[in-house]
Amino acid sequence: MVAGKGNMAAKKYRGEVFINRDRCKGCGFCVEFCPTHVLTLDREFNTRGYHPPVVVDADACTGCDLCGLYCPDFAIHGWRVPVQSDGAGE
Amino acid sequence: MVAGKGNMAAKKYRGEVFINRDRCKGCGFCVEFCPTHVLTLDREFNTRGYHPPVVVDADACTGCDLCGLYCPDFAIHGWRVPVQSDGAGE
Amino acid sequence: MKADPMGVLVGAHFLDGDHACCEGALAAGCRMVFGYPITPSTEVVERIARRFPMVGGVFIQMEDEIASSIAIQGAAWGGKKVMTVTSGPGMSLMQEHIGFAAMTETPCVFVNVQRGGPSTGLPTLPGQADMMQARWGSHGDYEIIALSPNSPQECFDLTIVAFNMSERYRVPVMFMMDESVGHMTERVIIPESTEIDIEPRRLTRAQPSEDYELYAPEEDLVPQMPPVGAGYRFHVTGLTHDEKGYPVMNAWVQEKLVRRLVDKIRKNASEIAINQEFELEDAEVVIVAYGITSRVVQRTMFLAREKGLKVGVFRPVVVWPFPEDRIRELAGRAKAFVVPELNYGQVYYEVERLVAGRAPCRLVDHGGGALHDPADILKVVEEVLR
Amino acid sequence: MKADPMGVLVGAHFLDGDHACCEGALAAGCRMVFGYPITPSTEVVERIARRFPMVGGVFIQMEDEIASSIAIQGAAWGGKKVMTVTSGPGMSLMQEHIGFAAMTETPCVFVNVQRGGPSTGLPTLPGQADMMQARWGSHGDYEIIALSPNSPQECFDLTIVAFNMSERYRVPVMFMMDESVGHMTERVIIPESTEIDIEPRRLTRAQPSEDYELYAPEEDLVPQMPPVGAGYRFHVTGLTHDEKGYPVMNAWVQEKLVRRLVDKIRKNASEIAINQEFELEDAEVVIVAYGITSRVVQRTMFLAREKGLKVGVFRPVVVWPFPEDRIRELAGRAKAFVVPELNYGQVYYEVERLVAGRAPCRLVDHGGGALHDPADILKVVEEVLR
Amino acid sequence: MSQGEHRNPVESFLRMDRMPHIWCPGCGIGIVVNCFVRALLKSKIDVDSVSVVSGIGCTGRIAGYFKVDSFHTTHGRPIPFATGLKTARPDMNIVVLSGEGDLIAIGGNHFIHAARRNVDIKVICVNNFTYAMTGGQVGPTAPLHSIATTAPYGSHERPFNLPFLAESSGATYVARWTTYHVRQLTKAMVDVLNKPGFCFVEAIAPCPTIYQRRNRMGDGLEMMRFYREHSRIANGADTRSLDIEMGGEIVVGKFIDRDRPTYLEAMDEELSKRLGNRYVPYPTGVKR
Amino acid sequence: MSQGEHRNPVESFLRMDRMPHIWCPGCGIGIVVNCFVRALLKSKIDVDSVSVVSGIGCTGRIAGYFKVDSFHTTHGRPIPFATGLKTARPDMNIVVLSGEGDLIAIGGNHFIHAARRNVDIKVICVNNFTYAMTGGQVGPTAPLHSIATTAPYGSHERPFNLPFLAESSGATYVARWTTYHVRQLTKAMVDVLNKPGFCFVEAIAPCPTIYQRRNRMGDGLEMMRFYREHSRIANGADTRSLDIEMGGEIVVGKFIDRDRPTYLEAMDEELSKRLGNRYVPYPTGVKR
Amino acid sequence: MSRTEIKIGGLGGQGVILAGMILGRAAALYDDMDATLTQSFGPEARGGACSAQVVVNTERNLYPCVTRPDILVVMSQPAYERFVMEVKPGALVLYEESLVETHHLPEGCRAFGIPATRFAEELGRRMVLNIIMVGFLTALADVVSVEAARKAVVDSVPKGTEKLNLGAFEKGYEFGLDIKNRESSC
Amino acid sequence: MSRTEIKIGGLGGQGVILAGMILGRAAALYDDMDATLTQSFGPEARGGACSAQVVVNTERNLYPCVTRPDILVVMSQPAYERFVMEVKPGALVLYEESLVETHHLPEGCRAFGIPATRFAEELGRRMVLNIIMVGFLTALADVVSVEAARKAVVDSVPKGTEKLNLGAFEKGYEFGLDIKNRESSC
Ligand SMILES: Cc1ncc(C[n+]2csc(CCOP(=O)(O)OP(=O)(O)O)c2C)c(N)n1
Ligand SMILES: Cc1ncc(C[n+]2csc(CCOP(=O)(O)OP(=O)(O)O)c2C)c(N)n1
Ligand code: SF4
Ligand code: SF4
Ligand code: SF4
Ligand code: SF4
Ligand code: SF4
Ligand code: SF4
Ligand SMILES: [Mg+2]
Ligand SMILES: [Mg+2]
Repeated sequence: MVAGKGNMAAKKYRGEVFINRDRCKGCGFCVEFCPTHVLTLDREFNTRGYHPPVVVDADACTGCDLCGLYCPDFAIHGWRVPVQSDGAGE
Repeated sequence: MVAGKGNMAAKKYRGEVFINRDRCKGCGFCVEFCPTHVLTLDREFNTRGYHPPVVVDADACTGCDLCGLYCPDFAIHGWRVPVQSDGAGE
Repeated sequence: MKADPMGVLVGAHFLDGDHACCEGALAAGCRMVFGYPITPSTEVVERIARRFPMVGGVFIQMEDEIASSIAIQGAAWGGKKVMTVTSGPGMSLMQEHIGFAAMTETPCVFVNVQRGGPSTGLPTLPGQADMMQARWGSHGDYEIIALSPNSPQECFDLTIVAFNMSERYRVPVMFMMDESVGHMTERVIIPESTEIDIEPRRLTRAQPSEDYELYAPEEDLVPQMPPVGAGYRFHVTGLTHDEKGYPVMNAWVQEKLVRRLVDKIRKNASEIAINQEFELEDAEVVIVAYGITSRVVQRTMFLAREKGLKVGVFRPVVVWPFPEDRIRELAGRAKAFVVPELNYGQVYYEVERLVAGRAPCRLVDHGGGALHDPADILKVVEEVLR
Repeated sequence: MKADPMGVLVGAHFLDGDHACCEGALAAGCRMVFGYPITPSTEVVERIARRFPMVGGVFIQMEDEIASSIAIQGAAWGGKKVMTVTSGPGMSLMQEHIGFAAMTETPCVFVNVQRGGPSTGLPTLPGQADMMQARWGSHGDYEIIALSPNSPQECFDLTIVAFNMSERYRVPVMFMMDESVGHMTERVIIPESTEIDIEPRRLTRAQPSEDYELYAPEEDLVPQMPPVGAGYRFHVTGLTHDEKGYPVMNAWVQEKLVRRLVDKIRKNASEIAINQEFELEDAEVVIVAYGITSRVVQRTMFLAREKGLKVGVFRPVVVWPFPEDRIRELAGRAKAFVVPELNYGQVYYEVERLVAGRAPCRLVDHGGGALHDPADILKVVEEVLR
Repeated sequence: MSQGEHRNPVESFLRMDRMPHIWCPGCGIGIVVNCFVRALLKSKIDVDSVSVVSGIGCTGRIAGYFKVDSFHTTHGRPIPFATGLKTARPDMNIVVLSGEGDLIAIGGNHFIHAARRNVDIKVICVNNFTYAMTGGQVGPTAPLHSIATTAPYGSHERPFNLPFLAESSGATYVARWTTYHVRQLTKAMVDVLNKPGFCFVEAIAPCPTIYQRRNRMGDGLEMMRFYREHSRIANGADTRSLDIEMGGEIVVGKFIDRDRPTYLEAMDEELSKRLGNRYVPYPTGVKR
Repeated sequence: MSQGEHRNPVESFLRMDRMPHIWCPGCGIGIVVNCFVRALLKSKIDVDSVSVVSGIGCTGRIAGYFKVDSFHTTHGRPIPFATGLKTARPDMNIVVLSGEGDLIAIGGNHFIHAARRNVDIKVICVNNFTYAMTGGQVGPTAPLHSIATTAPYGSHERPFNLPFLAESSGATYVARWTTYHVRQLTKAMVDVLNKPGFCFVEAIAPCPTIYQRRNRMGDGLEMMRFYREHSRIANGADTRSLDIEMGGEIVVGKFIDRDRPTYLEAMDEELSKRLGNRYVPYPTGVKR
Repeated sequence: MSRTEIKIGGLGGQGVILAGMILGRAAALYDDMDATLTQSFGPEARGGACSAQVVVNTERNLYPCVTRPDILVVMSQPAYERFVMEVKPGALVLYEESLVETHHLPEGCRAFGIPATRFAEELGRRMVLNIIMVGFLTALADVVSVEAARKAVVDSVPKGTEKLNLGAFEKGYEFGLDIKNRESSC
Repeated sequence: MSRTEIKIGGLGGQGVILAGMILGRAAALYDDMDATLTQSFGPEARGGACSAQVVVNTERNLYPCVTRPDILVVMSQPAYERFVMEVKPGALVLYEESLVETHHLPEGCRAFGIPATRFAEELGRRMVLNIIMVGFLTALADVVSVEAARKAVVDSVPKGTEKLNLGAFEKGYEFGLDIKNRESSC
């Protein structure tokens, strides 16, 4: 639904994060514990009446999946994608 | 039934020991743990078929009641009796 | 004896059955409760925990139900009026100690707020399937008393009765609530303490002596109880014992003891009995129902009477000992018996036994998790009348 | 399936009932036992502990009966045939897990070597007062199977039957011995393994899949069981559950599940039944007796016949489910029923219910601690014939 | 989008048809589930050889969500159930996941005895300092002075120090982490999946709805921040020193990691020695 | 003769009408009774304020012989019974005397929780390394390799170290003596009668009929000599170091003696603080 | 009519049970009626759907269940969906108008909305939503007297919040009276 | 006579149960009779009085209890006192003569003593007393065959002690035969 793509120009991987908005219960763990501050809580409600996270700094995502580890509702997770060779210096 | 009187000339007390022969189950604890070796096991059986202790050295009894503490069948105990003033040097 | 005013929350309240049970216990003089939380009974002890410090009582949440069920008995021998509170799974764990209480004649109350079973079942929904367990759950022969309230007001009133009976007969009394009564809120009137009769501990009139007989029964087969720490130097054991309380391992002492334990309830059954009867005068069909179901069937009776069917309701408030004589009497005049229960047949078997073929008996079973639809019971009533 | 020869101690032996029960379990394929010592059942597990290491079995003495009664269920789901062994006080502690086994349909055998009760009672003397507990001891509605042997040979034979029934119906089976049978030594013939029929685990024929239904019943209402660790990824819970095994908290799923749990025994009752009948053809008085008492009454019958009294014996070997139909039939022709039990009335009530007033029923009660005097039973027989 | 294809790794381990789960917003139990899934992935264990056994409680619901052969037993009894299962299937990896009320209050006896026997099961205890499922009664780890429905004026019972109890009972591995320490918690789970014997991991977790609300400790996030700020890692610390006070420091770490023969190994050794070839050997455990 | 007049002091504390007792020749339980009587005498406690609570077992029979208000409860449950009794009668001195199978196997959970709560009861555990009453099954303290009817080829279970378990659970006083150490055992009993809180004394005792016969360890006397020769007094020793091995050294002594508020004291303090004068105070204990 | 069945539905946390409690208490303690409050519990109910049922009766209320509500009060859409089909013909349906959309209303029902969330926010506390609904019901349904309801509100809310809650009650009550007057005047 | 009731009494530790076991096993396994052994257990029985009952029957032995022994074997005075009044008229009473004094013998009983303790001591092991009594009984009572009894002794005693025990058996058996011969010759 919403995804951020971290730009890790200098590295071999970039991060991606996936948010399942309607599964979220708005606890804010992902936002708080994302080491690179990729996320913030949305002002809008999801269908269950919670404020899910949204990506505010996709490029910062390292794909560390800490958000996934912290999310008690399995509503978010991050992963790494190998950076395409052409991506360097983009 | 059988009693020994410890001679403790130099002390203020002498020991006495009392054996309830028929209550005894012949474990030998009293004999073994009497510090002054007052007792030995009788060769005769008591009415329940056990060898109860007998006093062999009444004078040695200090009335310490260790036999009483050790006897699991409450069949023996020792105590102290004040020595009569006339007893000294007897 | 009258109730201690300190524990009596005089007035009209809007309380659920669990809370009313707590207030009943307080009014009855209960000042010591050991328990372990379990839905749907927890509210009883939660209220106890709030109320007790203000009335000189002590509540301890134990490590499990087994501990609770024996700790109350220690406290009972310590002179306190006691209860424990649980639901089916906890009740199953307490069975060994129900036998111990019966054998040692320890007055105590076991509150069971029944939920759907078996096993973990339906923790938050009602059932009435622990009735036979209440009577037979522990090994060996014994008798208990079991009451079954059908409203918060009765949760209050009958809790007092439960305590009184446990003291009077020195038996464990099973207070058989269910989730729907426990979680139902209604007006509960708590009278002045001076209007509440309390059965005091049957304290011994004997003096301490070498020959003191702990279990010498009085005429009604119930022995008096000594205070602890007062020099009686009594011995209490769950082994078969003589009247001194000493263990004796043979069939004669067993017969004397256990026969008395069952007879003190069986022979006093008519005194223990509490029943309610509704429109039985002309009833052709007798609906036998207890606890919450005794309210559901009121609707059935109403619907039936509207249709001109002569239906009455017999409600044992004290379910154990079962009102055998009254059922036998009714069997002589009714055309049929209908027994709705939130189970697959428990008290029904007792009714069937006592009716002894003199009229057809029909069970209206229900697995629990909800109450009967009064119309379903009506259908069976109509069938038996056909 | 035939028995594994490794566990079968072929030959003629002079064994007591406890030891014979152990050998029966071995022959039945039991290779995992969890238990906790208690008189008079301990000899069963003591022999198990000696025998198991030589047959690839594991016995663990647990910390208590509660642990034993649930550990066997873990092992049962792990694919083993299992039992636990205890006596009254231990049985009372196991009640919660009897309900769990019933609810989760876990095949397992509970051996209860009954002693005098209630409570600690008479640890070394016989009783038959845990019969109603066997049926009703756990909270909620459920059905079990209970067998009651009357000799060491039957302790062997019927233990095998107990295991087979537990596998066939996926229920906890209560093996209701008593102290006198347990400690009585007689000849026990153990046949060749090829002569011993063993009910294999009802293993599922379904393949692992997302839609796998753990509790889809077969025609006889019993579901098949999956092996653990094989990819079925099933879920077992003591909560009310649907056919997938998932918890669902409502009255409909409850009705569907618990109705099936009771019906799989009730509707298969005639297949489960094992009875013995002695001289019932012309009997005017039917003595109904089970377990050790069924041997005591043989003497009564002999004495009665000597006096010309037409007395026969009906013995339910499977006591639960109770042979309702047969008792009803007999009620049509007998003049009276006499029910001696080592208790103050348990199975008697069932007989009375089923006879339904068609003939007088008399209980010959006995507190336990010894066996009936056959003459006392005869006296009652003579009374009812008067 | 590529992310659509990348499934959350937990999903293959959970019964997604049962979602949403019953746990409240900010509840820590889901984090424990996350860590356990990652530990399974890291340890490369065949999932079908893993079975999860739970008791009754909010935590006890884990068994119902985990898509392995899973057992939701009775309150307090997952350990003896697991003992039976493990003994029947020594080749499987049996993990007990349950709450502190379940494992240490009503189940305390099984806990100490299974540890003593060194039964080869892994016990992960979610400690949220209360009986959450039943609405917040006082539990065996409830800090002194904490409020509970059955301790409405503050608990006056000394709580257990679980690592100390586990050590004294004989556990071969003892660790404590909070749900803030997701990496370490995962690592501890990998450790125990690979270690024979009775292993114990205490996972301290927020319960905003029940414990925290009653004790005015804010929501889940506030508690997670508290963990971050008030826990101290002290691997190898003396378990005697691990008491937890209301609002006080939480010492976390791996405290015990020792080798002892498992129950079945010890049995095998004893019987082989005493019975020689009369003994029909029984398998002793997982190939690790 | 004067000795005729001097009654054995135990006699006034025992139900002599129930003698002879059931204990075998050389059984250690009688020694524990002796020590307890002397401790009562020494501590000058009013006997009527003392109640003895036992479970089931050979040791459990003590309650039936002791001429005080005495309770022979169910197997494993003397501690919670005593908790109830003590709570109802805080002014009384409640002593639990029972076997290690009773207190630590089936009763283990009550043991650790009562210790945790610091219930003001005195627990004297006769440890004879077996379930004697039922004929010698393996118990929670049975040494590795010892023979029992349910461990006929030798026990392979690690036994508990009871003082360590007691300490980790929270006991305020922990000691271990053998029945050889009659003076020290008596002293320990005097100590605990005078000390508030959950106090634990392990009394190691011979069981010649069952344990020793099965393990070819000779009669009671031989075992008493063994205690004399193989025990080492180490007051204050780390409870971790107190494992007992078959035929090995037995470390005895007083290991823990610390002060903690009892259950009722802690309750009283908490409720007074929180409720002020709405609180109706409950008595907290014995005047010591 | 001697027996009135009321059902209140909403989400956990909205104070559904408390609303039922106030109605029941008003009837049982101050209007001298018989009242029975039942509720749907459930561990599954954490934060989920939740309902309270009140039966008010001029006589002893024997049958305790609500089967066909005379009055339905809903504070969430799922509660509306779930319960609206159960109501009696001609039932009164009261709903929070920003949270509930009343499609498929059974014929003959009288349905009235109230912007209770907005009112609550105006009063500074969202959590008084339920009390506003109680006031609204008191005005529109002839089931409890307004005096009784006021007393019951005071009894039932936490100490110190009586004023706030009474204000909320009046807000709902007045809004209800307005509707009532409009209804009767047309 | 198809049914014979035997009671063996003595002290715990004298091997009373083992004696019963041997008789029962002989009858049940080697003489093709039915045999039922029952025993008096008891925690109270540690070292106290103790008894074994054997019913031997040519048919299926339904009623398992010994109520009126045909044969009483006693190895202690208390056992004698306790059990002698129960025996059938004309019963056979066998006793260890240094341990039991047979006063008040019921009329019609045939009683025979044997110095089994002395014999046992001569054989070097006091504990074979019970086996001697079994031999004695085998000779004097027509209940089990001597071959069956010998086999049962071998089956029932600890490995390695067969010879000793068989010797003890023969000792008792011969002593019994002597008496029998003397009896029948007079
Ligand atoms: C025998 C029994 N007693 C009590 C209960 C009620 N019960 C269910 S869960 C629970 C407490 C759970 O606490 P914990 O284990 O800490 O789990 P949490 O909910 O905190 O995760 C209790 C007491 C029960 N189900 N069964
Ligand atoms: C519930 C229950 N389970 C088992 C028993 C059987 N039982 C009686 S005493 C005992 C063991 C006693 O061992 P211990 O406490 O060590 O006492 P000891 O006899 O060694 O002094 C057992 C298992 C019982 N009475 N009740
Ligand atoms: S994967 Fe890591 S960096 Fe990316 S959003 Fe999640 S926590 Fe932040
Ligand atoms: S951690 Fe999960 S539930 Fe919490 S805010 Fe983030 S996505 Fe939502
Ligand atoms: S009193 Fe002391 S000295 Fe005297 S006999 Fe006894 S032990 Fe020996
Ligand atoms: S200690 Fe007692 S029982 Fe043992 S020999 Fe001495 S007197 Fe006898
Ligand atoms: S009550 Fe507590 S533990 Fe239970 S789900 Fe909610 S937050 Fe989690
Ligand atoms: S069996 Fe052991 S513990 Fe029991 S009385 Fe005999 S020696 Fe003592
Ligand atoms: Mg918890
Ligand atoms: Mg012991």
